[in-house]
Formats: sequence, structure tokens, C-alpha cells
Amino acid sequence: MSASEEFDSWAAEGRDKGMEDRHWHTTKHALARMPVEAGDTVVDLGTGSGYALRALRETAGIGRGYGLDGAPEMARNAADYTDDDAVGFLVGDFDALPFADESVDHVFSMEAFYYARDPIHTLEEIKRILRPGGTFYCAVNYYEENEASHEWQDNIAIEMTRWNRREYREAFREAGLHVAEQDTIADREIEIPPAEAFPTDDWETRAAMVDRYRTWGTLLTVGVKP
Amino acid sequence: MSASEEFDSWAAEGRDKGMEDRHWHTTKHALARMPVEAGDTVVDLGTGSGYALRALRETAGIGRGYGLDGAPEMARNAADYTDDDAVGFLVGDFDALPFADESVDHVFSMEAFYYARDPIHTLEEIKRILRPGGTFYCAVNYYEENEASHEWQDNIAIEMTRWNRREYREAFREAGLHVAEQDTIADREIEIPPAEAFPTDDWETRAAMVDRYRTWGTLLTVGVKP
Amino acid sequence: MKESLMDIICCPMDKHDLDLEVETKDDEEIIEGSLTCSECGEVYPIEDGIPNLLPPDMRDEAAA
Amino acid sequence: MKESLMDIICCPMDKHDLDLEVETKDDEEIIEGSLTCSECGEVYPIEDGIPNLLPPDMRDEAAA
Ligand SMILES: Nc1ncnc2c1ncn2[C@@H]1O[C@H](CSCC[C@H](N)C(=O)O)[C@@H](O)[C@H]1O
Ligand SMILES: Nc1ncnc2c1ncn2[C@@H]1O[C@H](CSCC[C@H](N)C(=O)O)[C@@H](O)[C@H]1O
Repeated sequence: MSASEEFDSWAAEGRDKGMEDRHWHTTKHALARMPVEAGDTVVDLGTGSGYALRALRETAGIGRGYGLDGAPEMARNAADYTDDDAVGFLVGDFDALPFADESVDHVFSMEAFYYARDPIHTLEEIKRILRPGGTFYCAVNYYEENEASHEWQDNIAIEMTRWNRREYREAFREAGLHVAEQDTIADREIEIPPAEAFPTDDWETRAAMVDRYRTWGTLLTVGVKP
Repeated sequence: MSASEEFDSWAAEGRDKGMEDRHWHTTKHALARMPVEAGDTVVDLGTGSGYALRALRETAGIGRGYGLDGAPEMARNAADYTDDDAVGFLVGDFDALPFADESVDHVFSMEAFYYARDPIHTLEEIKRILRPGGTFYCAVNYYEENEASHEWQDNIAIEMTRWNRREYREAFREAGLHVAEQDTIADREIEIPPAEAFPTDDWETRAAMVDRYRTWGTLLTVGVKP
Repeated sequence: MKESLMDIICCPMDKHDLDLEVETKDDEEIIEGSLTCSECGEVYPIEDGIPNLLPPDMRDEAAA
Repeated sequence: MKESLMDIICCPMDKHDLDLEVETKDDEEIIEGSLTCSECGEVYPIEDGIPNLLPPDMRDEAAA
């Protein structure tokens, strides 16, 4: 199954909205840190339902937001969820970004980067499209230190890249981006049931669930185009 | 009263330790985000008790940490609080940094930057001493949006610069630094008494105390040397 | 898509400019049409208002 | 101060290299001595192991 097919079926099942709800707990903190100014052009890679761009329009007054996604169904849904003329969606792949050199102020991506076939090349592409001083806010829940995430690979046919924190920093630098920040953003909003409720359908122990959400959460790495 | 005299008297009264305890609540989160690697050289401007460098030695294995402070008493105390050979202190002023061009990997500063006589010039000096890709982590509790902090100026003879969030971003850019991140880090640890306890010696209302610590807290602006 | 998108998009393969051809339009929104690379001549479709700028081999794979 | 500090410090005024003169030393630690700018000749004291690299006018103000 190709990535487009896999994620098209997610979109058709409404999983785009489910991800928006769950990811929002940590995405909003990453978005709030971005040094965007009114009028900036922001690209969202693997945009899903497109919620990150809608949020940046509202909170930061960005001038234009473009969401790229490899799955046509995702892009179509995302376009349906907004009638903001300053937000647009397109179908494309992380490996071959269809944006001109230095045409973008900031790039955002949540829970998508590790699907890139050649992640270093994707970072080079991001560096290419950013203007000097532009940032790449790369947020992922699937990473080495977040042990509960490891098994996700079993449920998806696409190969996922599982780097640790240091590997993210090194890869950014290898691609020519300066690393400005790295942080793990805890999900403090997801409800964690009392100990008696475990095991649940998803969790053996309460400790494992706490580790996944409160201790680790979302890994944010921020790169800057020199 | 000169800045050295003012802060020498703070050090003599032990206020350096008091600041360390209170500032640690938010400083630790800023330090945790810094992209420092083992072996890096880090400078701490307005180092006070020097705790930020001690922490970075322990958590990130920095190679060398140098704390600069305008008050000889502060630097002397800070030197007394550690016997780590890789940490050193010196007396100097924000306006005329005694570090060679591009000699430093990262610069940190907590609750000190706004004492600079000529803050834009200080940012230019920081840009000068950083190697390309090096970061300036600038943390302050005294800033426009944090209204409770405004009255601090009344208690100190030195003129303090009170910028708002946007002014910090603009000043960094004016000095030639890329802005990679801006965030407010809430102090979730300071104890806020129940409503009945107000007014206290320091706070008219509970709402004002919540606004100061939980809503605003510490403003972090991260600059990157191009 | 809006015509303003043309300012920043390019051919995903060789990064050259694209030429826009509009088939249907609804107000400012381009609904159907195509984007042709000014260098390599590759044609990218605009369908349902959304340009498909996948590299040609991946687009065909997805459509398959 | 440690001698390794010499790698990165400079004259705060003109940013030229400093020449180190050691008066007292305790193991690796330079306790008393001075740092002289190789360009402008300004002399900065090392006291109690801590170099004072304030610009001369501020140092004198502080000492006053
Ligand atoms: N190689 C690739 N190129 C472009 N998009 C891709 C891709 N691999 C996966 N994607 C897209 O990345 C998304 C990952 S799901 C995350 C969606 C959204 N950012 C959120 O936070 O909810 C999916 O919509 C998927 O279609
Ligand atoms: N112009 C200047 N140059 C150098 N240091 C200065 C200065 N103005 C103020 N300082 C120093 O900045 C410090 C501010 S208090 C903050 C101390 C420490 N960073 C902490 O978080 O607790 C004081 O130690 C003061 O001596």
C-alpha cells in the first residue's frame, strides 16, 4: 500500500479529526513558541486536517498558510474545513517539495516528518525553501525515548524513522540547519485513569501511560536556516 | 549608586541564593531546551550565584562555563559555590563583553539582560562573540506584559529596559540575530495561597499573583547567530 | 487553489517555474486546470481545487 | 582563574588579545596577577582568582 492510499483511507475514516483533537494538546504549545509575524508565509508538512494553519491564522495573523499532504483525501478534507482565503492545500511529497527556493518564512510539521522516505533529504529540501532566518518546527510523538511509540510501526505498512533526540539534532545539522531548541512537550490534558482501571484496552500499566504522555509527550526540534 | 555597588550589596546580603531558588522554577525549563552538546563553551551573563552553569555542567556536560557579572561580590560568591575546574567567573559589563569574536557556543542570561545600559549594543556584542549557529537564550521576568513586574523599577536605582514581546523580537533582529523562539514559561512551583490569605504583604489580590506567575512567568526569547 | 499560490510553487522535480492553465474557476478559486513545468514540460493536474504536485511516479502509484 | 580562560577572553574595549602576568598561583588557579591589552596597553587586575574586565571607567567607579 502506498503512503497516499494508507492516509487516504485514514482521512476517509475521519481519523484526521481524531488526530487533530489528540495532537492539539501539545501542538498548541509548539505553535505558540514560533517566531511568526503578521503577514508571514507558513507551510505545514503532512497537514492532516490543516488545524495548525487555521490556528496560526487566528493567533498570529500569518499572511498565508499552505498545507502539503501526500494523501489527496487529507488535502480535500482540510480544504473543506476552512473557508479562509489565505489558507490553501496541495498534494505533494516530503522528498520533492514543490516550493521555490527561500519562498517560505517558517515550516511546521506535527507527527509526520518520520514518514519521509529520505529524512535527511527532506531536511535539505526544507532548508532550501526557507528564507534565511526562517525556522523549521519539527514535532513528533514517535521517537526513540518515547518507548510506548515503538510498536506503532507494527500497525502501518510505511517505514517510519525512529531517531532519538541526539539523532534529530545531528540530522538537522547535517542538512545545514542550525539547531536552536530541543524540548519534550508533555501532554497534560489527556486523562489518565486511576490505577485500578489498568490494564485498559491500550495500556498494560498506569506507569506506561504516564511515561508516554506526561514524561515524554511530543519531541520538538527547532532548526533555523542560516 | 553604580550597578556594581547595588548588586555587590545584594550579594553581601545573600540575595544571590534567594534569586537562585526562585528563578530556578523557570530557568530550568529554559536550560533544558538549549541545544548544547557535551564539550560546548557557554557564557552566562549576569550570572548571580552561577547556578545556571553548574546545572549545564551536570545535565549537558558542557566543556566550559563562564559566568560574567558586573558586581565583584557576586562573582566571588559564585566562585565559592563550586569547585568545578571547568566553571569560571569574571567581572565585566554587558556593554563591553571581554570575549573574542566567535569564541562561544551559547550564551544564557536570566533576569539580567534588561540592566544593560545599551541593550541593542549588548545584543550586538552577543552576536559578535557567538560562533555561527550559536544561540542566545534570553530569559526575563521584567517585561511589559508581566504587569506586576512594572513596579520593580521603583526599588532600584539602575534604569531597567521594559520591552514587550514584540520589542524583544525586533531588537534581536536589529542586532542581526535570527529569532528562533519566543515563549512565556509559567512558574508552576511557587505556592499561591488560597483566596482568604489575600491581601498578603506582597499581593493585593490572588488574581494578580496568578497573573504574575502562572499566566506570565518568564519571557524567553531565543536568538541564533546567522 | 488561489492564483497567489503561483508565487511560491514550483516543479517538485527540477524546481523550475510552472505555467498555469485554468479550466474551471469559481470566483477567485481555480477548480480544474493544470500546471506545466516551464523546463521539463511535466504536467501536474489541479482537481477539486487542489493542485497535485506529487512527483509523476508517485502520482501514478497513488492513482493505481 | 584558569589559564585556559585566556583562549577566549580579550580586552573589553578594543577586543585585542591580553597578556597574562601571574603574581600568585595555587595549583592551576591564578590568584593574583594582571591582564594587559596587547594593543591599547590597558591593565586589568586579577584579584582573589577573578579577573576584573570592566571597562576602566566603570572599574574605577565601582572601586570609588
Ligand atoms: N511522504 C509524505 N509526504 C507528504 N505527506 C505525507 C507523507 N507521509 C505521510 N504524510 C502525511 O502526513 C500526515 C501524518 S498524520 C498527522 C497529521 C497532522 N499534522 C496532525 O497533527 O494531526 C498524514 O496526513 C499523511 O498523509
Ligand atoms: N551591566 C551589567 N553588566 C554585568 N552584570 C550586570 C549588569 N547589570 C546587572 N548585572 C548583574 O546581573 C545580575 C542580575 S540578578 C540575576 C542573577 C542570576 N542570573 C539569577 O537568575 O538569579 C546581578 O548579579 C547583577 O550584578
